Amino acid sequence: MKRLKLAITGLTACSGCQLTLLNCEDELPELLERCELIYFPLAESGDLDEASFDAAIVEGAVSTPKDLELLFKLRNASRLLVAYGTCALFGGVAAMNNRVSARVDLLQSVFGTGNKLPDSFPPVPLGNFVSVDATITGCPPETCDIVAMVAALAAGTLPPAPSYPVCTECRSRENLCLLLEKGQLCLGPVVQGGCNARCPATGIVCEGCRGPVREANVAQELELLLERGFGRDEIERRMSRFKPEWNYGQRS
Amino acid sequence: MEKNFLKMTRLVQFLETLRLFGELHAPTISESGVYRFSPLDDPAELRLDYHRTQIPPKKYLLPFREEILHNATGSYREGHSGAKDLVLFGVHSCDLEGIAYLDRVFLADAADPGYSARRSRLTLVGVSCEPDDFCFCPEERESTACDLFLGASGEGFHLACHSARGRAVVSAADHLLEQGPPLPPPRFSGPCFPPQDPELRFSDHPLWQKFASTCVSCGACSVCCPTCYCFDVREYPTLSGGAARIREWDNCLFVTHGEVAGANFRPDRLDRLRFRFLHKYCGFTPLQGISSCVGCGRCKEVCPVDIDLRELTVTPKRVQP
Amino acid sequence: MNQQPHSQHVPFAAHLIERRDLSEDTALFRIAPDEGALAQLFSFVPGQFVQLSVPGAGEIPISPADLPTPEGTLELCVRRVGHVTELLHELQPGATLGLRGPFGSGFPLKEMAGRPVLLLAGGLGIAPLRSLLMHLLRQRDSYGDITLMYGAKQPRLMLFREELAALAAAGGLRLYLTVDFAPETLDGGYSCAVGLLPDLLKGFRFDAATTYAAVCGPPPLYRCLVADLERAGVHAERILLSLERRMRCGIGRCCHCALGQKLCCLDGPVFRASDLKGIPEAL
Amino acid sequence: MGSVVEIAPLTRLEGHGSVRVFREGCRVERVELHFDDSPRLFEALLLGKSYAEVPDIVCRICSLCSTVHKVTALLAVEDALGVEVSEVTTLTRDLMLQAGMIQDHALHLYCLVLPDLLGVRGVAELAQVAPDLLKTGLAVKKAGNQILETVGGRLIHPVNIRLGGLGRALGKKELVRLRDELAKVLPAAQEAHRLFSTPFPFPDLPEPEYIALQPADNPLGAQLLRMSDGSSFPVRDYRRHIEETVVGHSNAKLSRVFGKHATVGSLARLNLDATGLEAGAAALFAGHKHELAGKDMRGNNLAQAIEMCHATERALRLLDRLIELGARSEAAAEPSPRAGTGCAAGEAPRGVLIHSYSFDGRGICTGADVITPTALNQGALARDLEALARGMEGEETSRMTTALERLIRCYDPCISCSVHVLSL
Ligand SMILES: Cc1cc2nc3c(=O)[nH]c(=O)nc-3n(C[C@H](O)[C@H](O)[C@H](O)COP(=O)(O)OP(=O)(O)OC[C@H]3O[C@@H](n4cnc5c(N)ncnc54)[C@H](O)[C@@H]3O)c2cc1C
Ligand code: SF4
Ligand code: SF4
Ligand code: SF4
Repeated sequence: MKRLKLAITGLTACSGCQLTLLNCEDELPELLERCELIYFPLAESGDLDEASFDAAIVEGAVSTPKDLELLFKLRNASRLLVAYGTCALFGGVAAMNNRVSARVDLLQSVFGTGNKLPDSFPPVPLGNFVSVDATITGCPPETCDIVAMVAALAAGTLPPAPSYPVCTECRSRENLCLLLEKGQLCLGPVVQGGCNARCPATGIVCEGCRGPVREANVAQELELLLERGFGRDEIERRMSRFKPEWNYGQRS
Repeated sequence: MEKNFLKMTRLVQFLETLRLFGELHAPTISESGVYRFSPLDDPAELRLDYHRTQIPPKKYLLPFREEILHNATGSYREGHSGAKDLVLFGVHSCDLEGIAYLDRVFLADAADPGYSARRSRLTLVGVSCEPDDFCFCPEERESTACDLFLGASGEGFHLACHSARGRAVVSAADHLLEQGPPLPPPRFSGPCFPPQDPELRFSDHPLWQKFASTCVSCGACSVCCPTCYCFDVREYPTLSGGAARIREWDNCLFVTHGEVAGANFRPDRLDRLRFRFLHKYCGFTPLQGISSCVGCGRCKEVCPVDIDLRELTVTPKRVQP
Repeated sequence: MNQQPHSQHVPFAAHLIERRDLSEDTALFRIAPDEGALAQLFSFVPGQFVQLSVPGAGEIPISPADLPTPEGTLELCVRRVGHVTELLHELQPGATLGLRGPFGSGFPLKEMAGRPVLLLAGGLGIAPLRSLLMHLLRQRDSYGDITLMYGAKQPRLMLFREELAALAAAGGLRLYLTVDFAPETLDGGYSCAVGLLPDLLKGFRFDAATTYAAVCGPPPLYRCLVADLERAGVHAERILLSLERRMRCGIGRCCHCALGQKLCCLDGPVFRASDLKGIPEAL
Repeated sequence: MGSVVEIAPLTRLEGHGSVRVFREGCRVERVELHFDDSPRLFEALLLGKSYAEVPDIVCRICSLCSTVHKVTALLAVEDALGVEVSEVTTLTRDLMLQAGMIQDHALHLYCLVLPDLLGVRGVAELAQVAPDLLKTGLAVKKAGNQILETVGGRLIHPVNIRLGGLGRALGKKELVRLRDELAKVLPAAQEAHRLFSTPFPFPDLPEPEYIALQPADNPLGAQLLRMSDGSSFPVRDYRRHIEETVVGHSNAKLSRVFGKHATVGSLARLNLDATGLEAGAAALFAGHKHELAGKDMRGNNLAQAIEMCHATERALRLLDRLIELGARSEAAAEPSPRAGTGCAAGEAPRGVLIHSYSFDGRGICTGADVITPTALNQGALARDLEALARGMEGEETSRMTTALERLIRCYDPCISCSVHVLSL
């Protein structure tokens, strides 16, 4: 069997997505057999020069010129580019204030006003700069999703992605509905499922780490939350934790 | 006179007898306060005062997600059905009718292998219930779609057998039973919401618009419905080079439900609500003309925006637009 | 339950013998189903569909483009549109596929016997109609006039052009080809009109009172063709449409393919126009 | 003529970094350490967020240490709001910290350091040359991960540990299963030290100035930072003693403690106070004392191996205690917002971590500081790199770069973390 040539790396991120791959302890030996990890700085020495890949799996948002340079290199060098994780797909936590504060103010509040500031810009998804062929969502993503992705890539295809909200799985695993029964700020109805409703299963609201589900009725969710007494700014703050921009008027 | 009465005080012993017929599952309450069917390790956990479980017993017959086929060597093989002897105790009439409906779908010609394997090893013990505000039941009901039904009565339960397995249970529990007054005939069995006129879905009822704009497509109504069974099938390559085909509950309220290459036959939420109406209350081939609403009240209870499609069947004057 | 493969649920193996490109996105796949599958296919009626599995990608409904051959092969004409079809198009001869079926109802051949048949195909709709055509021509004497009107977007998207021309030349088939857009240069020695299928139909003189019309194409085509045919005098009961829906099981369980209260996989995919009246979402 | 040797990117560690060695002939002029991760500016992002949101957001600083970030953030917020938590909550958080330590040390030792010892590129080759060792390492890691997954509700960025308590109480069955799984890998955790006991043979480095939290046996209640020169100060006063400067070539700021480059991490912890070690680990430490006491960072991998054993033993003890207490579902204490500042410190796998937050009367965050171990270590690391490079003047360049990389892996830096530092 031909081995899949992979690049796995991260841009502006916490490495959680890449670590998720290393957390597939049971599958790792088999995975290493199927794939050649040509570029995977987190776990492998080696460099990018002259290499070409069947797929590049990229975690993180783009927020520095170096990120961008690496991203372009990977795009040029690989047949498929996979946006891996919420940061890569929507900007993620680092982007949460993109719409409400200027980058330079944020930088100065951390690095001080007198100092030379790092060369960086507001974090944005990979898709803002290059074409993305496949996506894995989640902060961090589920281990089964990355295994399925690698297996599919090795088979010459992509894994079919289901598209239902967190509520679907949440109800199916017989969690208490925190929105209905407890009046909590749960984003389940508008967020892409696939995590088996991890958070509501522990009694904690869905914070929306997997980004919007395909036909999110955002306007109705907003209404539901307003009805339950949450302020508009609080709701927007919570919604933008992983994805700064939402269309609050969207109904389908 | 028959020995057909079980005193409440003997219930625990009766449950032990049921264990002879398989792993015993019954209504319990979870830590967070959700009623569900779960293994009954300790009879003290039994909650016969429940109104409805969040997920109906269909989860035992059609798991949320199931590997139906796998392909290791180039050819497909049936997945493992996971069938084992199971006794489901304390099922209400509505849920029994729900299973009866699913049986008509999945045990019909070319019976579904997984479903039928699990179904054939399932013993159903029904119990009578007290309807609450969410229930759609028009009158008290006693379903016969089970092996054995326990009708609450005074200090205990009347036992009514509806199958050979039910009779086997009763004879195994013979020493626990006593003679009771003769059983009244079952009052009413079957789905409870009458079939509707399919044309109603094209009515200019204002509720259609309202429902379509408020529905969040969370899927809860259908996930929790005892007779919803739409499924999606997806196939995933495995690392070893084979493939696994999984079947997962699908939902007619999702935009993907009617999508084909280049078109969507139900592009708007309104179209999909109509579809749901049609399937629930009018039925599809080969169950056309049969309503599948068994009156359990789950969809109404779990909907975050209070959609109740049955309201559409009330004359428009009487509902607030 | 027995662990034996059950014909309706477990695909039989089928091997890809040959693939031939018909256009940039459509190819003809000749497959050799194994014995179990062939035994099932024995009963195949044109218009029925099979569930084709591409291991690792999934299963899709496909209407065979020909009757099973005596040597035990089957031809499928498949357009590359998405997940499963992409991978199928990557496969090399020798690859193992999976096959279930045939499922659904085919064309009412018995009823059509002795009658003129008008086949109207748009685009990829030629696939199911080709198997019907092959059947009609093989039993040529049992039917009346046979006419095929086939419209494609452009000449290079016209599938089976040479083959259809040869069949027409051999007699027994009246062939009308049309394209939506003006051809670049037309090679081949037969004429090809520029215009839409309904335009062709307008000038066509036939015995509307007895003719059976078999139609397959993209949804918008159905709407105008059915009206035109009815206007020309073909009774809706004799207008046969092959419909396409999303299907997951092929045997009436997954519920995706419903149109009105009917299921495309059980009641169809071939429907009479008369059966679809009152089902606005059907066409 | 001057030349520059560049090692970029630094591999087998978290984040983006590079090293440049400036040479004049074979003489090493200076060494620059670059941490290139884009600052994600968490301290600024947290301003204006509600107290309840802080821990959920801030754990995303780093995935390797998300558990300890979350726990420390919870402690700091609870400190600010005056929230007391139950014994079960404390035990559970402690358990999470140990599990985080197990999985992180196992990952670093078996997947990132072991390739150096065996002379291979990384995990992939490791799977070929030493599949059994890799499997052992993965098994240890998995046992830690299972705890994080089950107890935390998610392996990375755990959700079940929350302000005031826990989301879902753990069932006895689950706890017993976790304990059994963990007990299975105890022997491997006890043996690991053998693999990492000889430091690589390159010139000695300057003697480090260790710093760690005290008391060592109470990871959730540590109040004091102690240094190897004997000085100490309360965590609360960290601002007065830790100073930071922005260096032009790195996106991380450089920290000094009492004007010195401090070293934090496993070796620092063991050197400063080994009394908190569990029995098995204590015995290992006693056996290896000569290799660890007062030694430079090359001993850190060995110290990590001993700590991995300690964390396993401690986690087993905590699990036993939790099983004994029985599953108790208790409502999390609901904090009520009030104005104030809270501060907490924890020992991350890589060393001391400090979180500090201020809130206004509505519970809205008005100030946030995070000091991470890698930020603290950065100065010492740069210093050691330079010393190492100097000590190897005249040696083959590739030998030198290899040694530099290995030294960096001894520090086990986490670069995403390093760019989060005290605001000035
Ligand atoms: C009875 C019948 C006969 C058919 N005969 C042929 C044929 O002879 N030749 C041919 O090329 N195609 C035929 N089709 C269409 C073919 O089934 C679809 O093109 C195919 O399923 C697309 O699958 P995919 O995985 O490649 O695309 P996907 O990636 O799944 O889908 C692309 C789009 O197609 C939709 N889709 C998914 N499943 C189906 C489905 N079963 N039918 C239609 N769209 C679907 C998806 O929702 C998506 O919008 C037939 C369909 C039916 C129902
Ligand atoms: S998506 Fe989450 S886990 Fe992944 S890199 Fe971003 S912050 Fe980390
Ligand atoms: S708890 Fe949240 S995710 Fe679960 S059903 Fe309720 S709203 Fe949906
Ligand atoms: S429940 Fe929500 S926040 Fe939790 S893992 Fe799923 S998508 Fe993410």
